[in-house]
Amino acid sequence: MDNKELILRIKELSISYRSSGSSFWGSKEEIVAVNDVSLTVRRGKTFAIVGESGSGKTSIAMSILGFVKPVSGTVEFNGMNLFSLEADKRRKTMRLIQPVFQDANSALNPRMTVETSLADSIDTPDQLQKREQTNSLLRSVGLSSDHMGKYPHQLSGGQKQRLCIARALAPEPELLILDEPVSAQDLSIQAQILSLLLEIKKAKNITYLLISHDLNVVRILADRVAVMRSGILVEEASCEKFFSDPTHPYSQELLENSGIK
Amino acid sequence: MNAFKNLISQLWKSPSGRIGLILVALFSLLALGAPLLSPYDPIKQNLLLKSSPPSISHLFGTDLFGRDILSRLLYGARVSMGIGLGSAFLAVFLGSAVGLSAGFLRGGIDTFLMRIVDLLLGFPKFFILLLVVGLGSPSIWLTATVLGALSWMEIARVVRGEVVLIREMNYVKAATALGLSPMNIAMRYVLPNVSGSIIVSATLLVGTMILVEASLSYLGFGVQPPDASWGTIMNQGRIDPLGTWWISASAGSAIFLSLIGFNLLGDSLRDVLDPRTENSQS
Amino acid sequence: MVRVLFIFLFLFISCDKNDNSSSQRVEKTYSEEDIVNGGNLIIGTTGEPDGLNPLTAHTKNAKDAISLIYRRLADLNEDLTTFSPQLAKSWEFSKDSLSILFNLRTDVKWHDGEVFNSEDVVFTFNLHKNDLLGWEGYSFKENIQSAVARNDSTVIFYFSEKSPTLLMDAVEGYIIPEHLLSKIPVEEMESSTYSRNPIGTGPFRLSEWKSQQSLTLSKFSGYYEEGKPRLDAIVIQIIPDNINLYRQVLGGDIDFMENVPPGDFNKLSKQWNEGNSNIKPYNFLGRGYEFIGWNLIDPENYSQVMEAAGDNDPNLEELLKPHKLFGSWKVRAALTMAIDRNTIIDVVTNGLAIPMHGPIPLIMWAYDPNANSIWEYDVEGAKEFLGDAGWKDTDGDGILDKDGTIFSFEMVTNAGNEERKQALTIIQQQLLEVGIEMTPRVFEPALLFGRMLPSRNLDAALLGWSVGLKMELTPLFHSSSIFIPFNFVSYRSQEFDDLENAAKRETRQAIAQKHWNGIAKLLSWELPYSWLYYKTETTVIHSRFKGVKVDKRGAFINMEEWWIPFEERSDHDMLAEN
Amino acid sequence: MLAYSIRRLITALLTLFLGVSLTFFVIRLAPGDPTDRFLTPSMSPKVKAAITEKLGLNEPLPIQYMTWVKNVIIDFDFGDSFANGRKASTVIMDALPYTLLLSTLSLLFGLLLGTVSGVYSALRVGTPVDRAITSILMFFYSVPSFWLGLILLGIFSIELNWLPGSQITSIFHERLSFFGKIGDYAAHLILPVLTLGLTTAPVYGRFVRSSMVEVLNSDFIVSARARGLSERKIVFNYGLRNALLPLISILGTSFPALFSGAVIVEVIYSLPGMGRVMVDAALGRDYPIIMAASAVAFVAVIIGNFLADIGYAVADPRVRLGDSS
Repeated sequence: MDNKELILRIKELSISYRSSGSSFWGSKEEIVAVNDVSLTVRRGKTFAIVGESGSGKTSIAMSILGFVKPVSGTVEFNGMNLFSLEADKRRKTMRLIQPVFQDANSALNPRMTVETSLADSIDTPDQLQKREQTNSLLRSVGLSSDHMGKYPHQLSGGQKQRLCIARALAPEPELLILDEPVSAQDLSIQAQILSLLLEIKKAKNITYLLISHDLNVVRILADRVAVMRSGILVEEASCEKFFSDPTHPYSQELLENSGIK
Repeated sequence: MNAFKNLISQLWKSPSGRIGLILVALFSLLALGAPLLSPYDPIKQNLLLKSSPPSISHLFGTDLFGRDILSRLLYGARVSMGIGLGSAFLAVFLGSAVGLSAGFLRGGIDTFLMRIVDLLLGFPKFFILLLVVGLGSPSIWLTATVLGALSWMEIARVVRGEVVLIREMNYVKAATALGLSPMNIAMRYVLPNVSGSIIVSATLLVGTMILVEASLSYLGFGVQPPDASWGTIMNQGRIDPLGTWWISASAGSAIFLSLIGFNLLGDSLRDVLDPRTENSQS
Repeated sequence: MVRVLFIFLFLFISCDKNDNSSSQRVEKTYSEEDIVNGGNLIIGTTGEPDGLNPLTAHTKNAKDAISLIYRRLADLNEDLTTFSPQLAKSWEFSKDSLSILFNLRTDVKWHDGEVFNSEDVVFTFNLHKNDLLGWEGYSFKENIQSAVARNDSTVIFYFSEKSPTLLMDAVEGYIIPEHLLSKIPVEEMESSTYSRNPIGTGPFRLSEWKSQQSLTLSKFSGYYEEGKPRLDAIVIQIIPDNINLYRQVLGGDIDFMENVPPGDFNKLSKQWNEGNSNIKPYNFLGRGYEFIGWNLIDPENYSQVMEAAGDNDPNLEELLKPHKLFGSWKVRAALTMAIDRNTIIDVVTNGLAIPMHGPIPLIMWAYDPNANSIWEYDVEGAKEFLGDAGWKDTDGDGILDKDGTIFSFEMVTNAGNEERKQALTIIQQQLLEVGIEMTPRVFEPALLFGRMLPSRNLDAALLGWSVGLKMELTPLFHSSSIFIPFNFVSYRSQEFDDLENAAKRETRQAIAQKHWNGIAKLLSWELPYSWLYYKTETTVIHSRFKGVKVDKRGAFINMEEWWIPFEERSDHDMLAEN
Repeated sequence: MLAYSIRRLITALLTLFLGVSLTFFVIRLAPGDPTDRFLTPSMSPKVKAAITEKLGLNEPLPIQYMTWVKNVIIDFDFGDSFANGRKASTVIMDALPYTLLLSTLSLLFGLLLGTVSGVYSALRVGTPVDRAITSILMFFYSVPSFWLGLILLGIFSIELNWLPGSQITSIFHERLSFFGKIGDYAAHLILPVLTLGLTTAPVYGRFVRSSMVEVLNSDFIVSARARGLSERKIVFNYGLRNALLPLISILGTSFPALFSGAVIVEVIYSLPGMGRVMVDAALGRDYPIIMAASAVAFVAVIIGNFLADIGYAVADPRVRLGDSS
């Protein structure tokens, strides 16, 4: 695989947390969330990480985004080690990786209107251009300019998630990290959002890193699937292979529980 | 402005919010309009009328020099409320700055700042105030500054607590991922979301500050003539508490009513702006 | 608070009175045979004594209690010039008037049973002269070279030069016990536990001291005067709040109180005269007077000169510039005329004070009301003088101006003295009537006396001095005092210096009087101060006490002679002795 | 637990040291000179210099500070009062018991009143009774303690003459029986404790009410009700326990406030406690007393916080479990 085709490479990543524990006096213990995980994501594809909650999948996403410092290992994006970039370069690079969170409520600043939220994510001093881009972004996620002056609490759940996606698209990212992007929504909304995501991917050729415990969602979006359990990567396979012939017993168990197989 | 109207109308719904709003607005208007509303010059003496009890011409009576107590209280409102607002403003400014820095930057800075806050919280504040305000001839500015400088710690704690929570919110993460500068994030994403708590604390603090200033002045440590706060006027009534009961009665009522006003308003604001009931925010 | 601040009103140590207790009620008279011993006196006071060692105590509360516990060699009489024997039976001057020989009593015991003798007197004198101790009566002893015990009952004091006050200087100060204090180093005198366990030779001994609450002084059965003291005990009850204290006097819990608020005192006097009260009021000339000091020199110039030249520069005085406002005599005279003393007295003291016009305290022998130049309240006169000095209201704003500057200044006083604050407020109004803008400023005493007066950093100050028993104006006006805080107005006049030097050395009273009159005339004309009023004391004592003597020396002068008839005894007199 | 306690103790000592040191410099750098109080017009500069030297005020400030620290640590000697030469520690020890007595009684009274009214109010949320109690609490929360003190003093002491309005004992104290003496103390303390207690009670009352309301609405209370437990048991065993727990932590932090409240109340009622000592010392620039008094105030605050932590640990079973693990 050459560098062009490869957008993200995670090497021997380990993450641990210090729990403050439930003990008032007690000493702090270390909890290993991710243990020596390596994986690669190809440009233009959707890579899904599945697993139960606590399996470490979100920790991987957070460490790519830089919110969690790993104990060891590296994350390379477009061939650059994200952890060793200079501040300025890093800021530019990081704009190419955008997250979409599960809970749109907490992902939107309650004190900002739709317009400000979006405008904040567009990096241009030209106000006119900003306005135009904001408008087109809104349209691209199926919202209208009527929503511009609204505050998040005046929007429906689906609209909020659309706004989050629009915001993530604003810096024209190459990689979107979708952390349970639809699991907070109703079924009908889920379908809408998923088709929106598929549309966007097709239109803009963006790579998705999907974090999910919902295999139905994974089946719709993903090209490759990695299974995590207790911080360890237990299986990695193409989507077809995974759903038709999972090798690891844990993967089989997952599939059975989800009712897909 | 719309948000402001909204807030007022929400406050107006509860009786305590209404009373608080009315009292605070009333006292603010009285203070601002003192020159228009005062029936007499607050420093004009009329020794023929010295220490006269309330009457039609002097509703709240006169003091030892025949000065009209009502007019003095109106002008005193400027001093008392000025010190209350000024010191609360300073405390809110310092407290928010420290709380925001500590909560947002975390790490060593957080530990360091909060240690200082703990240390200062342990200060026997009133005693230090006695000592420091007693130093010079305490002007309004000195009193307000010292009061503010000794009262920001609780606000810092509240703000830090909130900031630590808000920092973990996904919209802050999203903003970080967008590459916004930390300053931008702190001021536009974090600060506005703690403003509710800050406003509540500030409102309650104004009342507390008015009370502390009055206590100091009552003990003779507060602002000195020619300035007169409510506490100073009250202190004047102390010379002959029974013979000139109307002085401490009216000054005491002024302090008490303004405190009720700020406390009720603060409580109601808390109910309206409670960050835990997010959707009620404007 | 007022009490603590009182400490800061430095006053000379003196005494006096005027026997005009405002009583018109006819009281029963008693003869020697009626006198019975027993009973107690409850004194109410706002402050706790700062220790009962006469060498280190400073507050009035302490001095009052000390006067009951200790004795001197001789005690000043009401005329403030002659003395009555106390520990000394008699005394003789040497022919050259440079020494006095005291014959001491031999029947005096200390409260712990030790016998008093001449060693105690010499020991006391040596401590008085000790710089390290900083005894506040030090100046009395400056003219004394030594005190020598000839034997157990004879002491001779030797002086450096002749003076009319030799006896006064020699007997000033209470005699303290050599056998208890000789082992205490001077530096530790103040902190020594002796201050709380005093042993004296007076009629009462300290039997209990509860901090911030009360002191009990019990009858000393070994007191040298037969049959005295007549009371069993004096309890000094500490109630820091004057109003609270007064309420307890009315309620009968307290028998004796000083500094009753003037309004209340007048009410009480009325009730007493009508026969409706058994609390007897005493109104007499006290020891304090109030004045405004005008800074005669320019404060800014002063600090510059001091910085440049240092205070050892011999030409310093020549470098000083007069104050922009008060350097002018016309202005000072105008200001004095613009102030209506009677109104101030009326409002501030409810009439319980006497207008004052010159530097000599009203209780002193040297006081002659006709010697002063009197500036009566005269608004027109004031305006005229100000006009003469060039101050006119050219812009019609009601405030005078001259060469573009308006007549505006600050008058300062110390915090904690309600009367002064009130007086300032009234003076502000009175000055406004002649077109002068005065801003009253109140400063913490420590700041005012510690920084502002020494650095002359002020325009005018409304203060009060307390009067000492010696005729003495050197610290206030003599040119030798120009750099000490007491002469904070920086007054200097050769004429004054000559007159005072002569007055203080003159042994013939009539001639001395002439010099003092000259001083009164000079100062009341030149007006470094505008004297305001002389305060009268407002003391009340329960009428069951007989034999009470109150005069310009105060109300503590003969408590050992107070007694209570059986039929008038109250609850207080049943207090268990302890 | 031991390690934690030691850590807490070290932090507390450090806080104490820093706080007191800061006070030292603030006070010394303030204008005003304690020797001024000894001034008499006839005093020679030589005498003033002697006094300054005697008091150690001629040394440079850092030296004075070192001396002070040394004396305090080695001999526990805070120096002698400038005002009366008594040992500062003695002056404080004479006054402290009365302040502690006043603060403790007021705290207990305020706590009792606050808890009872808070709980009572919480059980009747939304009713007129609740509103009445809430209003009364707001009334006392807002009334300045010095004003309340003056009013109580005026009514019960001056007008009605039912209770003494100053000092801690009456003149006849010594000849009273043991119980008479206690009664005498009580009579003198009623008004001060009432004043301080009434203005403190709302702080606890409001707190207890809101935490009780929260607890009563929580799932475990609802399920307890569903199981048909008696209301009494629910309120006292379930509700109160959980509602009062957080109160312990605010008790510790309310100590400084109580201390400053006591200052004003002591001044109004002429009580012989720390309030008067502090006010007098502040006015008279009595450094040794100021320093000793602020050390005591700091210690009180630190002990208050420490006790709150311990109390919290003792009261909360989760904390205890954590301890044993």
